[in-house]
Amino acid sequence: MMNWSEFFAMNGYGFYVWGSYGVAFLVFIIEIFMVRNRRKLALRQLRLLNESGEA
Amino acid sequence: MNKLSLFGLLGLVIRRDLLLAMRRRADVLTTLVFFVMVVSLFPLGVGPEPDMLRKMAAGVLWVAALLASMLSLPRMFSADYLDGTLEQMMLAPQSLTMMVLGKIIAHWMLSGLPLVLIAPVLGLQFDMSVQALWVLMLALLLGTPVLSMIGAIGAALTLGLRGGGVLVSLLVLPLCIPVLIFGAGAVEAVNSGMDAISNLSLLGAFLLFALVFTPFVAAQALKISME
Amino acid sequence: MNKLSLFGLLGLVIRRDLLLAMRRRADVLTTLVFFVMVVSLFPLGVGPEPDMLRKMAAGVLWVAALLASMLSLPRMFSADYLDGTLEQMMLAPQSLTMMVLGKIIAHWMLSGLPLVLIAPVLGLQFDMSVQALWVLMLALLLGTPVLSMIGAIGAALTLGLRGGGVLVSLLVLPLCIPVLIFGAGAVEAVNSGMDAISNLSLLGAFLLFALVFTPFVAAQALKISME
Amino acid sequence: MQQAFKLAVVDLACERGDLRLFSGLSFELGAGELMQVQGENGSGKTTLLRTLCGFVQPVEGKVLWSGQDIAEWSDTYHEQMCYLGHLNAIKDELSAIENLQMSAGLAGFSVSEQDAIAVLRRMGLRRKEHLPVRVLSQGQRRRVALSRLLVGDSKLWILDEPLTALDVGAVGLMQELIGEHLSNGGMVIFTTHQPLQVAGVQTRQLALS
Amino acid sequence: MQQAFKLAVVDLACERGDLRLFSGLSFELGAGELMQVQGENGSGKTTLLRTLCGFVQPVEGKVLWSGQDIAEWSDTYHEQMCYLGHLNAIKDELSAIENLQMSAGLAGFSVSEQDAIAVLRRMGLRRKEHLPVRVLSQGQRRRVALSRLLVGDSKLWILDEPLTALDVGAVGLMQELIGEHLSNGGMVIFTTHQPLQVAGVQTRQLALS
Amino acid sequence: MRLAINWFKYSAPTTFYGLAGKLIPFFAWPAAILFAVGLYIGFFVAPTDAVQSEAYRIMFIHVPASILSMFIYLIMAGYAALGLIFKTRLSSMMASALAPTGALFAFISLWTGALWGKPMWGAWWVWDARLTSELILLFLYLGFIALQASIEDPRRADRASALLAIVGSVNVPIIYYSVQWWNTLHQGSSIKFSGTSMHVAMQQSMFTILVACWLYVIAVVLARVRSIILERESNTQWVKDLAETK
Ligand code: HEM
Ligand SMILES: Nc1ncnc2c1ncn2[C@@H]1O[C@H](COP(=O)(O)OP(=O)(O)OP(=O)(O)O)[C@@H](O)[C@H]1O
Ligand SMILES: Nc1ncnc2c1ncn2[C@@H]1O[C@H](COP(=O)(O)OP(=O)(O)OP(=O)(O)O)[C@@H](O)[C@H]1O
Ligand SMILES: [Mg+2]
Ligand SMILES: [Mg+2]
Repeated sequence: MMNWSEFFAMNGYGFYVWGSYGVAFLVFIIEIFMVRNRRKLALRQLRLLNESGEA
Repeated sequence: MNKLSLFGLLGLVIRRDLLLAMRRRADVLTTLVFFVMVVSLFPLGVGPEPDMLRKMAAGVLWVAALLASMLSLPRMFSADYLDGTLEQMMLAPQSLTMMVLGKIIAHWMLSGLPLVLIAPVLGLQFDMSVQALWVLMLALLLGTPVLSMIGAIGAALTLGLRGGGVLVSLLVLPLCIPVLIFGAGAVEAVNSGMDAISNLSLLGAFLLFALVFTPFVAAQALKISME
Repeated sequence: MNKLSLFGLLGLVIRRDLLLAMRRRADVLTTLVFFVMVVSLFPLGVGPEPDMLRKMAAGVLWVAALLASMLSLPRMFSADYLDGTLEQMMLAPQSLTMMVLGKIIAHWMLSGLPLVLIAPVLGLQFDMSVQALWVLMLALLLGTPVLSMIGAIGAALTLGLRGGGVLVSLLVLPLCIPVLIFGAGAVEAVNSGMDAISNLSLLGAFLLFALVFTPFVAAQALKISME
Repeated sequence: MQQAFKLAVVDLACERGDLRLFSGLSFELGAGELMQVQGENGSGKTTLLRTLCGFVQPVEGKVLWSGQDIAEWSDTYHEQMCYLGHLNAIKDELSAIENLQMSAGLAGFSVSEQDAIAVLRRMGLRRKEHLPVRVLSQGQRRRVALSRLLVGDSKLWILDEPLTALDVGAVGLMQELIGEHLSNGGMVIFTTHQPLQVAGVQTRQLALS
Repeated sequence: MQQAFKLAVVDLACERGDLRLFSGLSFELGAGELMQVQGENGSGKTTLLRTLCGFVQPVEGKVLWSGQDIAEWSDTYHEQMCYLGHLNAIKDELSAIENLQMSAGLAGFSVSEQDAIAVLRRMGLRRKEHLPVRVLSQGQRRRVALSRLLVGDSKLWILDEPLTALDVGAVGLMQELIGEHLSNGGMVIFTTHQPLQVAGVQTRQLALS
Repeated sequence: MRLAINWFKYSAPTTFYGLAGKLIPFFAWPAAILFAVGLYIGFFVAPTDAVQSEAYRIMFIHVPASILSMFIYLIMAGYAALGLIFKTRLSSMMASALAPTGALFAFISLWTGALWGKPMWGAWWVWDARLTSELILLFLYLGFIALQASIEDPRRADRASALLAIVGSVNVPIIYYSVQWWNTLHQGSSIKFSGTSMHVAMQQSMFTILVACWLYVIAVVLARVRSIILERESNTQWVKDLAETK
């Protein structure tokens, strides 16, 4: 088996490799979060409209 | 009451825009002064070494020309839009494309041509060689109309929008990059002892290409914006 | 219904402008993108040699910051002017100067601060040293508020005038030149192994001076424009 | 020409933003007819007129001119109509004559200076012909805009609030001009919040709820 | 307080451009009084109201508030007056509540959310309080602007065409509000092209030629 | 189960909304799994590169992101053109749903490229043709998004930004070649990726992640287009009748 700290060090390139993957997946997660949030906002707006429309 | 030909219309639109600009005065000068100012700011920001200045001269002049032509873009259609003349233009049985071409030509004569003429003077400030100055003028002469044409599309798309000025630059600047590269490239080529023909003929090709397509696209953009 | 203190008012104006900007979104980003774009245009014009780019980096970044902050100026008061809010501000028993200060701070937070934060990234593109990057950030941090403040006077004077965009640049650019010179000078000083303290402290002095006088002058300019 | 000029609106529906302004609107307008569009503020009058001009694309239905859809045959249509909107479409920097010549030019024909002066005098602008429009009063500016109707030979006039800013005399003149136009076989569709009567012509009403 | 609130205009003259709009204008307005400014378009009504606010400097004469020239004592004056112009001074992006709170804040005092909601409901904007003003109709937007009169405790209301875009119900409400304001010792000066009557109060007329 | 699907039916937002909702999991889960598989191969199976040591592993995310950023622009422009020409609302909505994701991949390409460049070239950034055109591509995305954000009326926003996307897609090749030419005029491209012949595992990893990225893009875009449909059609009855909005 390999040594984990060696694995994370990436032979001295750890910062670059993990910086790449970290930011890439962080950005994916942020996007997923933003898409969720947009849906939530749209639904809230619709609910508001429905309420004010029924009045 | 006799009908106008298509070229009569083109002439009318150009004459009209020039007349309006003359009555307004300040508009004509400001683009020019902005250009001179941006170019002169550089030595202040970068420092006075002549070698470096000579090397960057063409690039700086081209970027300044790009920015100056960008800055005057929002005015291309907005006055006509605000006072309703643009509506009337769109109702004209004549081709809107032709009118847009007329407005583009007028815009170039007011914001591009003065730059072409003043550029050699500024080039001298940067200690450019005479041959390079000629190529610079020629490149600007071929390139600035393309900037006006691509700019017309951006101006038409952002008509009446909030924050128009910065937005139009955002849309148009990336599209203008080839002109910048080949325009500055022509001068660099001369400086490094090569021949500027290939750059200049590419600029000429852009010009022809833009001349054929952009007025039509800008007219479509105007139609979209007027809805 | 309790009265607001003078600083409460300042906070309110800042919060209000930031809130409006957040609701509009695009406005905030466009200045930033414009800045990034102008900076990226230069290498395209001048050529990719790292040595030369490194030398001109500070100048280019400062000129771009100046232009970006200039382009967003017309928006500082014009929305409030067009919808009548500015009239109401002038009727407030509170000090108009304080409100103008609030608007200046908000403008800086939206158009200056992002530039300060992104500048190091662009500096890296020009291969600047880490130490130079720090000084660049510090200089921008001291200098961009001065640009917003001087700009506020220009924006107030040209309120509601035709061709505002170019006009305001004409008025404001010459006044901003000292900031440009000392701002770019600070970075050059570091690059040539000297010490940037004197440049930075001059910028600091400008900032203090501008902070004391410009809000008042801009408020007066607003009063003149509103007549 | 085998077919007389006629404006026909078939089952028209318009939306602005999220709002359905009107739908199922149909009417015909023939030579010599006058139609007033009525409705409260925001009911869609301006939108209707702009749809008739082709600025606004209707979501349903179509507008026909002499039996042809204006979306496809816009050139002949635009040659035969004249639109006057909320905005005057005049340039502050130019004189009344120059303005008139320019707007005629943009519409595709040229007008001599004498003709322009004659038309402007008819509109009550004697002695103002050479002044820059900037110094004219609001009503006089509107008159300059209206004089565009008198050069050219459009069949269909589309007028959005033509009486704005006009004084009593000018309103009378407009009624007279519309009467003449109708008796020459023209047709007019307009909106206004003021009363407008043309002698000898029955005004058709179109109400938008 | 030794002196009651009173607005006094002494020998006022105003010019715009080259044009002398009015001169030698004098009047006084005391507590509980209502004044309408009349005149054709362009006769100078808006100019007069803006002079009263201090936006426009008169070429002759002065405006006094409680005996003090407003050009010199503007702070106390501005604290005690409220101006509503042609423009609504509301932000499309904000909700009605936020708009009301912001404009109160700019006038120098803070308003709680409950108070804001109460005022907006009084103005007939129930259920619209949280929507961005952009989606409201023209009349509703005007109501948001007018609700500014009800927060704060200004003595003098200066209203330029307050009834623009309002429907019949809202006009009635405005008459009621003005009546209340007058009976609390306030004073109102306004322009309008529509009829506006307040029960039990005689409207003073000021005609500009 | 009926095999002949009525495609026209699904080009209407009404039916597409429900369809998209059902499809999302079928793309999202495989995306997650393929990411995991691809990363496993990339980090544990693929051997260390002789020239670049471990840094080359950035490639597994960098290359897919670069490729996608360019493809998404083309797809976006295609949808926008469809919407402009045939006035199909859904196409325009798809275009505006694709733009943020495209910009995001352009950003990832730039970011990972920069982090790769520092150890390989000693500089975070060089003004190389490919890098510069990727940067310009990001600007084109941002312009599209900014234009759409600043137009209130969604129909006008769709049409205006469609025109921009089309003009942009004509310009992209011009920009690409001009930048390349600009660069090579001055100096031979001294900086090139030392193309060691790729190990099979490297290819597998990169390909797996590429597919995963595609699936991710589809899932995210479908989710976003659902929100856009809700926003745009908020006044229609079918949206009001949706269970979610109650
Ligand atoms: C900010 C910096 C960078 C940017 C913007 C960038 C951009 C791109 C783009 C757009 C592509 C796709 C090209 C295509 O599919 O035709 C690509 C592919 C690639 N890049 Fe980068 N890159 C950067 C840095 C680097 C670095 C530093 C390396 C390695 C030392 C590298 C190695 C590669 C490789 C191996 C490919 C795929 C192979 C190929 O298509 O030729 N890139 N990059
Ligand atoms: N871009 C838009 N987005 C949303 N709503 C809009 C848009 N443009 C117009 N509207 C709405 O459409 C309606 C119709 O406007 P229109 O100008 O046709 O009214 P009108 O009958 O001419 O009114 P007026 O008598 O005031 O001139 C208004 O309620 C307006 O708020
Ligand atoms: N800056 C200026 N230069 C020249 N003339 C001006 C200027 N500003 C206003 N005027 C003129 O002053 C006159 C008075 O305008 P004002 O707005 O006060 O009229 P009003 O009575 O309010 O009209 P309305 O009923 O249309 O609101 C107008 O004839 C206008 O043309
Ligand atoms: Mg209307
Ligand atoms: Mg008025």
